[in-house]
Amino acid sequence: MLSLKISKQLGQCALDFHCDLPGHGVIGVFGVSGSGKTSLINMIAGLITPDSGSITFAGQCFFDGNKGLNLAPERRRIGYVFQDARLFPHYTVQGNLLYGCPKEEQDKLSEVVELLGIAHLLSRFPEQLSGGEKQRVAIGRALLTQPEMLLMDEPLAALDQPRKQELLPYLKRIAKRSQIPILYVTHQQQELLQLVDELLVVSDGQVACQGTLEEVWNSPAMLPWQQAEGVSSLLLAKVMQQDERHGMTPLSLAPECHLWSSEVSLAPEQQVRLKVAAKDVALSRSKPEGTSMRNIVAATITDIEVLAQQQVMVSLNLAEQVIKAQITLWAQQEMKLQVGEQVYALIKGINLQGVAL
Amino acid sequence: MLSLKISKQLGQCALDFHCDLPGHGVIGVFGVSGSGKTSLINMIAGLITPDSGSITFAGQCFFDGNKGLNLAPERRRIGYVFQDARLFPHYTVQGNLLYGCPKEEQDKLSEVVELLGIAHLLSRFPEQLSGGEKQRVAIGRALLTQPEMLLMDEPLAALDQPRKQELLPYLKRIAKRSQIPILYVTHQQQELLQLVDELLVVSDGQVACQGTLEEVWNSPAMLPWQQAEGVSSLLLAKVMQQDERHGMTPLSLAPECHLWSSEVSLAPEQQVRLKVAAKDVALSRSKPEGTSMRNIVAATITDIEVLAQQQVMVSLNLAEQVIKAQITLWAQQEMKLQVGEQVYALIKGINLQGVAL
Amino acid sequence: ASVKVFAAASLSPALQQIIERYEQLHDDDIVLVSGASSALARQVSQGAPADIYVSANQAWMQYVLDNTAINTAKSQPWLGNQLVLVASGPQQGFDVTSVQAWQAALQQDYLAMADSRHVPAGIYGKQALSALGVWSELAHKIAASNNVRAALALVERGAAPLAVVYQTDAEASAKVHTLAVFPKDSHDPIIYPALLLSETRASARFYDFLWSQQALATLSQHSFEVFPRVN
Amino acid sequence: MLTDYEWQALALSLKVSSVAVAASLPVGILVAWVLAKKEFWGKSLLNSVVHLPLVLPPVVTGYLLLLLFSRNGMLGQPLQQWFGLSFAFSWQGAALAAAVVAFPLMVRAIRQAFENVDPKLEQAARTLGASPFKVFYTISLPLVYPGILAGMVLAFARSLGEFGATITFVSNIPEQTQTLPLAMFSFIETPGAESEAARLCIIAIVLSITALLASEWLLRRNHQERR
Amino acid sequence: MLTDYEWQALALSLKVSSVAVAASLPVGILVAWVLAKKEFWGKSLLNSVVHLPLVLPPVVTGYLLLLLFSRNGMLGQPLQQWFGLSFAFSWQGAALAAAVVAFPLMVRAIRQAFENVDPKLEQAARTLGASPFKVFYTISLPLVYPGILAGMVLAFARSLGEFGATITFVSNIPEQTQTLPLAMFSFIETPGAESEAARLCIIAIVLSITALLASEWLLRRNHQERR
Ligand SMILES: Nc1ncnc2c1ncn2[C@@H]1O[C@H](COP(=O)(O)OP(=O)(O)OP(=O)(O)O)[C@@H](O)[C@H]1O
Ligand SMILES: Nc1ncnc2c1ncn2[C@@H]1O[C@H](COP(=O)(O)OP(=O)(O)OP(=O)(O)O)[C@@H](O)[C@H]1O
Ligand code: MOO
Ligand SMILES: [Mg+2]
Ligand SMILES: [Mg+2]
Repeated sequence: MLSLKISKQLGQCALDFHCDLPGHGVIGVFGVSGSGKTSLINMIAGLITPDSGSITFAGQCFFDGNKGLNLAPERRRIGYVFQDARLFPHYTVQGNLLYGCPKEEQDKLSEVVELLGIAHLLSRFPEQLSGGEKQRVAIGRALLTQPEMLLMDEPLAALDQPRKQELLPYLKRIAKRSQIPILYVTHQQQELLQLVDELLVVSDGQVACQGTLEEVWNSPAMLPWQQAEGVSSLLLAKVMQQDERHGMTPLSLAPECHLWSSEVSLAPEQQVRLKVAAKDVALSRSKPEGTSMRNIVAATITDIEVLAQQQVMVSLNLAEQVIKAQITLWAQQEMKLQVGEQVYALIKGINLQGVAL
Repeated sequence: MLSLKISKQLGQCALDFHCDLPGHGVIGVFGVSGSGKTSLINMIAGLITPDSGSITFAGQCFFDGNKGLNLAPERRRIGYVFQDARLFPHYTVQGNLLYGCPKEEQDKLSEVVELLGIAHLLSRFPEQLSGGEKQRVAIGRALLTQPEMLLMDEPLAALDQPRKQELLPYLKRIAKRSQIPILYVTHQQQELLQLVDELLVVSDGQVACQGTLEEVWNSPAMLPWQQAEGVSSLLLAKVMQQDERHGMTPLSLAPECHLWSSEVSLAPEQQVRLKVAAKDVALSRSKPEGTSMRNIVAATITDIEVLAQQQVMVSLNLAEQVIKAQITLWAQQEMKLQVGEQVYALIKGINLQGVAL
Repeated sequence: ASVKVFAAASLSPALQQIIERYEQLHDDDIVLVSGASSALARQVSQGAPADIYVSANQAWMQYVLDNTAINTAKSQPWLGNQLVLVASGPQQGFDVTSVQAWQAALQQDYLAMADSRHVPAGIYGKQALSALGVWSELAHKIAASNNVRAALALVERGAAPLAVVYQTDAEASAKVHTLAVFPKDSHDPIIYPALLLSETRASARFYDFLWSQQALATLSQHSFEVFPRVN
Repeated sequence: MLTDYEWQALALSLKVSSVAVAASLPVGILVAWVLAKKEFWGKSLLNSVVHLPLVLPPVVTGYLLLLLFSRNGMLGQPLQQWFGLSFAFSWQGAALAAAVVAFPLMVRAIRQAFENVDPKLEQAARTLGASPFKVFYTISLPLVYPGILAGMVLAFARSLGEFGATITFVSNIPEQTQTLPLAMFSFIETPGAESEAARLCIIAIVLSITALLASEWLLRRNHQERR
Repeated sequence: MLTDYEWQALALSLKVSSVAVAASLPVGILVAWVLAKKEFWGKSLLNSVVHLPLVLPPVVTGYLLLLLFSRNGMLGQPLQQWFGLSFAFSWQGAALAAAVVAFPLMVRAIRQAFENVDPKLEQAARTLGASPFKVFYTISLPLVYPGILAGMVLAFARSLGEFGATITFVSNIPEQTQTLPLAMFSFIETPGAESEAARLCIIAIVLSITALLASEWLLRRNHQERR
């Protein structure tokens, strides 16, 4: 458990964080640029000293303004992965990896090297690495210090799209295997979906919202992003047995209610997270026949909200989860949709990609 | 007209460009990282000297290896916007803007300042600007030299998503008003769609493909990106009169064949470009009734290609243009789709955003 | 054994020859340290490992005697010298007592001389010029050097037309000509006292050698006047 | 507070050092720029020559200056004839000696600053239509300002302390060439004048510390101006 | 090729300069680090004190050294009594004089290098569990290696040329304290010995150019190693 109760004045910007974070899992820290994410984790790491308050982690006090206690960064047992890899240019990859690694733990090297796929790089110097490779080494270096918490400050932000794709699986692997809590700073929805369990939204130097990803997703704190990238719903589902004939996988929202996904790599019985873009959901009064759409499910309208640009957001109750459909005002008027009515939601199976938890 | 016929050895990488580019409009230069895009425009700008060959622009010879001719960068009358804005830290914004501006043209300052919305920044120093503001100043600075060609090397790449969105309209404005050719380097599809007329795909230091954006879009040269970001079709359409009742805009592909778009800002009679993601197109044997989908158009199947992961790509002829639908193998088998048959393509109006040319 | 001789700069060519001679005859290793008498005096007083000190005037010798607990009797006058005026080119009949002559010779230029505040050659020079009644006219025309050799170099290089140096220096340099010899009574007698500082046998042996026949021959070659050994 | 004598030496030292720095600055900037930005045959040689006055004992430097610039010297004669310039026994000569001795320090500081100027900015200026010369004086030069300032202060300090080359080249003439160090030296060597020497020493120290602090202040102001 | 006399002076100069550089290096690194990375009351003062030997005429520096380290001096007496160390009139003294005079140059070069070390790397090392001390010697120090090298060469060159402080502090004793510059001086002062002086001058120049070139080569090698 990480308890924060800290305030700090940074130039014009007043930071004031009060929150308790779980002692396990991946905790996303999300917020616009300049909201104080980096400052927050720098205070946790001990690289910035708060003006007052306290930081306690797993029973150990890192900082206490009243007692004048301030543990040095190197004694907090925290691994920190920076946005810029910050590899030491005068050490080889292996030297970097082992920099903070206690002698007796050096046999873990091969494990981490394999986990991150950097065996072939060990004797190179950082100058000879691509951005993605550098970042992998930086992650390995932090892991090898046997930290009790991992802080990652937008570890993918400096990479271009292909490199991001290349690195994400490694992060997922680490998130899954990790025994220690990971604070993961990002402002990419994609990364949140794939990695995060708990989410902390930071805004103007304060905690704007905190909770599980699904809880926070639909909260007002996320509105700015929903507007920018398009509204979406997050559904939790369980993977069922793949259909052998056509290779699609049913994801069960409730008994007797499932959606077909074209994602094939999911193991049965797994919990998955489904992000459904509101623009990908069409509605129909009658059940259409002979279409290519694989998901035609009955749902109840719980809310209709008129948006700008002649558009309408329809919220539906689908097996007790919320799913949103963004349609034109014209369609809504023509179909005479009303709250409480039952309609069919149409979703192309191809647009449904489950993310394993 | 810009005629290139140059080769250059850069370390391990051999560059060899042969092409003629139009003397107007926005010419996209597209390619993976390391393919030689920056090197290409550096050679045009005169910042790198080719090993051999020639560069001729609008009748003027910039470089001729045989004649030993090599025009200095400052005499090529070329505006160059770099990925990193490269503002001069010791000049104010105004000083930066006027740096390369001939005395007699300084009255253009207010025009450019207004175009880029940087009037309130004039007396600041670059250190006090955000990334997006910096880049706008850099663009203004290049414009004010009264160049005869504009080179832009990923002008948005260093910005985060919100800043990108903020800057794109300015670029569009410049592209539209510009009397001079613009070479625009990017590896973002989004930017291509919005800005580019002609496209040059660069791969391994060579021109892999050249033509109008629509021509090149479906060519094999684009395959790597289509795979990464999802296959899509590009349609050319003409804007028709907006429907007053529901505010949607019909985009005409041919007489009697139009698609409804929820984009409202388009002026009638304008040519627009429509990017339709194959995943957003559903197919139906019969014409569905009472659905929220606004676009239900008859089209003829011209090709069916089975993809990996139990998916199928169906190409359709829609008023002599190609539109692609990506559906599940399961749906294709159940619907027994065959080449030559007529089906209905279903597209949510909300997913159709026309980009004005 | 090794003997360190701290001696005024103006002595160095002559002493070098004497040392070479001596080393042919004895096993001792003589190390010559030459510099301005003033600088050497200061060093010796601060404990420099000198076995013998030779000053170009009595004043700096006294300074050393005052600052070390050495018996005054260990110091003896050794050599005498003369003060001369040199120029870079041959000229004739320079009247050192005539202000006009000085002005004509110097014009806008300077008279090179060792620093009259501390360097013996400069101290003698100032005395001589004062006695001849031209100091007040020349005081602001003096280019002061660190030692007498540097003043000589200025004339050798043509930087200054005239310099006040020792006769021995004038004769050692092929590039200067002696214009005039200052009257002996215009300044304190130029006496180089030699001081035996250490008790070692080798030091005493070389100290004695300074008055030897071989040494005297060399010294007179260099135009030094030699005072007889007192004890 | 200060005696006439001290004022004289102080004023002279200031004049000599300032002129030395001011006169050598353009050459220093040029040489530093060439060393930082150009590749040419003999660059190592030029670099070594620039460093020579650092390595050579100042007395030797002064002696070489004397050989070159005295009335019969290789350079002294033509300079005297054609420009009426005479360095011998004048404060100009002291300034020349100071400039030569301080030159390597000045060049090193400025060179380092030039090496840190981002060539990308210079490239950008070229694409904006600036000739190499305009790039130099509108971009490179203002950006090395801190380095130039550092070089100037260093050279000024070194000039203030210059002794060996000065006394050898232009001798010790009150009001003309007797700068603070030369006056100090005379006093040190004169028995009983230690306190005068100490006073001069303190003046020299105060002066150079002032120069150091002034340069730090200028640098800070330059930096703040841009935020 | 070289006479005994020249060998002696050369060997002595090398010994004195090397020892001066080697002995002052640890202090130089420490002072440079403090000046570059720490903020404290009196920092400007420390900086000024470090620069003093640059500003003071070497002769005065030598004189002050003599006052402090002579047999009766404030430091000379206890050093002699307790450690049997005697600087006055010995080659150790020459090394001390050279070290003091070259110190500001060494510190400046190293300080600048420390200022250029990215504090982000040092922070990263802290988060990897390194104590400030470990950070210093595993990260900061190796990264300022080029600056240290530059500082060493500069100090070495300055030591090779050191004259005023040496002759004042330890006199000009052949085989003991007569380094190349002092030997050169003696010859210059001897009428007719110009050619000997010139030979020594050339030896000094060759020596220091060799040092400069060697440092450039070392730097280049260090840089290439990492690619
Ligand atoms: N040393 C400082 N002095 C003054 N202001 C600072 C300092 N460090 C940070 N700030 C300000 O504090 C605020 C929070 O900065 P912080 O770097 O924590 O934001 P962030 O959320 O990490 O942003 P980004 O997404 O851009 O990394 C910003 O407004 C920033 O300008
Ligand atoms: N100075 C150089 N020396 C050696 N190789 C170079 C040099 N400059 C570029 N290269 C190589 O030339 C190739 C093309 O580089 P270039 O910068 O033109 O690519 P790019 O297409 O602009 O890439 P990006 O999208 O990353 O900007 C790369 O493989 C690069 O490593
Ligand atoms: O020989 Mo001296 O001590 O320069 O007058
Ligand atoms: Mg941040
Ligand atoms: Mg590029």
